[in-house]
Amino acid sequence: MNLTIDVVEEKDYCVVKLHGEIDVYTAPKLKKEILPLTEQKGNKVKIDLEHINYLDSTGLGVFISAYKSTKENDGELKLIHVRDRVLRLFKVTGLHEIMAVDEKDRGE
Amino acid sequence: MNLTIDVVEEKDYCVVKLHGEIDVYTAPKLKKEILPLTEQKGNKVKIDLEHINYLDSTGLGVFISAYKSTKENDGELKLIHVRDRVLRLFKVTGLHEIMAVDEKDRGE
Amino acid sequence: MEDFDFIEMKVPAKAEYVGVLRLGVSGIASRMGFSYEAIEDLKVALSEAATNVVAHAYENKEKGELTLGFGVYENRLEVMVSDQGESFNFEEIKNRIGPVTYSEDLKSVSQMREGGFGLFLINALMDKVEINNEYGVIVLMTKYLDETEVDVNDQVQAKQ
Amino acid sequence: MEDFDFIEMKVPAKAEYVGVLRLGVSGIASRMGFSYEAIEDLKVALSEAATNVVAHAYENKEKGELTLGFGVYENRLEVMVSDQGESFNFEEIKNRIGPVTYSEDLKSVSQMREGGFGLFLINALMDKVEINNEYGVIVLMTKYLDETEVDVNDQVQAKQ
Ligand SMILES: Nc1ncnc2c1ncn2[C@@H]1O[C@H](COP(=O)(O)OP(=O)(O)O)[C@@H](O)[C@H]1O
Ligand SMILES: Nc1ncnc2c1ncn2[C@@H]1O[C@H](COP(=O)(O)OP(=O)(O)O)[C@@H](O)[C@H]1O
Repeated sequence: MNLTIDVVEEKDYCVVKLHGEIDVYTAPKLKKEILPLTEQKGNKVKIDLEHINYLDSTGLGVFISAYKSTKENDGELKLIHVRDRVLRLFKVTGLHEIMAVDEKDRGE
Repeated sequence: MNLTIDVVEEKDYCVVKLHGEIDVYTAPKLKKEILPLTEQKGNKVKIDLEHINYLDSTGLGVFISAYKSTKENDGELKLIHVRDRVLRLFKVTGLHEIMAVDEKDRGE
Repeated sequence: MEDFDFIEMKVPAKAEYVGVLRLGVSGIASRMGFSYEAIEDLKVALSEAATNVVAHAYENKEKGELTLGFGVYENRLEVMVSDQGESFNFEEIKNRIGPVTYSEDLKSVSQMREGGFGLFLINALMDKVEINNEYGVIVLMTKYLDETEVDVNDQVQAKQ
Repeated sequence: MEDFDFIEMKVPAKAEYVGVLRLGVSGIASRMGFSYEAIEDLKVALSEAATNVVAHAYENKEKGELTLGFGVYENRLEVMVSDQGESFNFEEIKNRIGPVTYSEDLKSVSQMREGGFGLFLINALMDKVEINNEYGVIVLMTKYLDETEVDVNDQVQAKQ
């Protein structure tokens, strides 16, 4: 029921590794961690969802605001290692057409 | 919340491998599987609890009746690979003094 | 009358308990024999309805309660999420919920909405959804064990 | 007054729902920050009380209900399991519950009892236990987050 967030920051990109569940309880913490990263000019933010076993619209909302923020700051946002179930929610809501949602990218 | 029961029967002993939870819902099924084994004259019954992640007094009750039944039929009952948590319940209730409860035996 | 088991859970309308409700529905649904996929759908749909109670029902009150009812039938699970908080006008919110579209995004990224997916997801993931908001909000959703039993008409039905 | 959250679950008094209640308590207890060990204790204690409702409360009736209440406090979790079924005489059952002893076994294996561990385990695993059986049975048990807060006197208290 909890979420752990590990951020690896490099010079011009960073990887955010998430473990656990993203819901109304954990989403505020996630937003607080991710938004500052997206506000750095030109930053490339990769969010690794490999170990996310639950996500709902509160999580989608956080990723949308992160996406908007990167766009405004000439950065990039990419969701990587997205599992079937989670991917399904991006597809149903049409968000996979807008954001970079990558289920296969297992490299850098 | 469920229990799966696999029985390997040899000439004069058998191993019952359990997976899951033993509670008021699954105990009747367990009793029905184990008791006939204990009623075979001189049978050595080993019950492997390695993959039992939950057990309460309903499970203890099943093992006591299996123990009684082996005694009456000149057989033997042994509980093997018992985990810490499960072992604790045998200790608290004093049953580990009566029955063969083996936490370390990983061989035959 | 059709026989069924009724299960009720009441929790404070707080974010920290939504995960507990999710555990409840996954336990009941797995006991009933729902597939892994269907259980995930139920978890999301229930969480969306519960999140709305936490986020919207008691905006002007200090605290409130969330009541969850499960109807366990032979062939389906009914989940009822209700609150005694504020109601809403379904016609009014209708045009700010639903999936996003690429054209919407192209218009203006900064105006892209970040919410409005909850009721839409409930409707997409469950077989039948009814909303009653006469007094507080009640979301009643149904999922069938056998998916072939699903009604053709799976739109949100607003009862006002 | 001390502030706390109250959570309620009601299920039919059937064996198949005891596991669902266990999921509930493990969710609440892990949210509160209880250790893995303490959560396991809570699961067993709750299941023992619930198993008794399923097994004993409604023996002469076709069906009944089990009500579970959680009091979530800053420093402890209170769990209340109650039924509207038959009561029992605490003094009467006192000598057929408790741990087994080696001498008991030696006397006669065939007479060794197979039950009577439920209330004993509840008492052993929780920090404080109260039983009220005026009308139906109510088992109220408490577990503290910080084990140093535990009362010295941890015997079952029968209120009749
Ligand atoms: N339980 C509720 N109480 C009051 N208003 C609600 C409730 N559930 C939904 N609503 C209203 O319906 C709108 C749409 O809900 P939803 O589709 O879940 O999206 P979101 O919650 O992201 O806005 C909410 O913004 C809110 O105005
Ligand atoms: N909820 C209940 N309703 C009626 N009787 C009960 C209830 N809980 C316990 N009892 C009585 O107390 C006895 C002891 O219970 P317990 O220690 O759990 O052992 P067991 O259930 O194995 O007999 C039961 O046999 C029963 O007579």
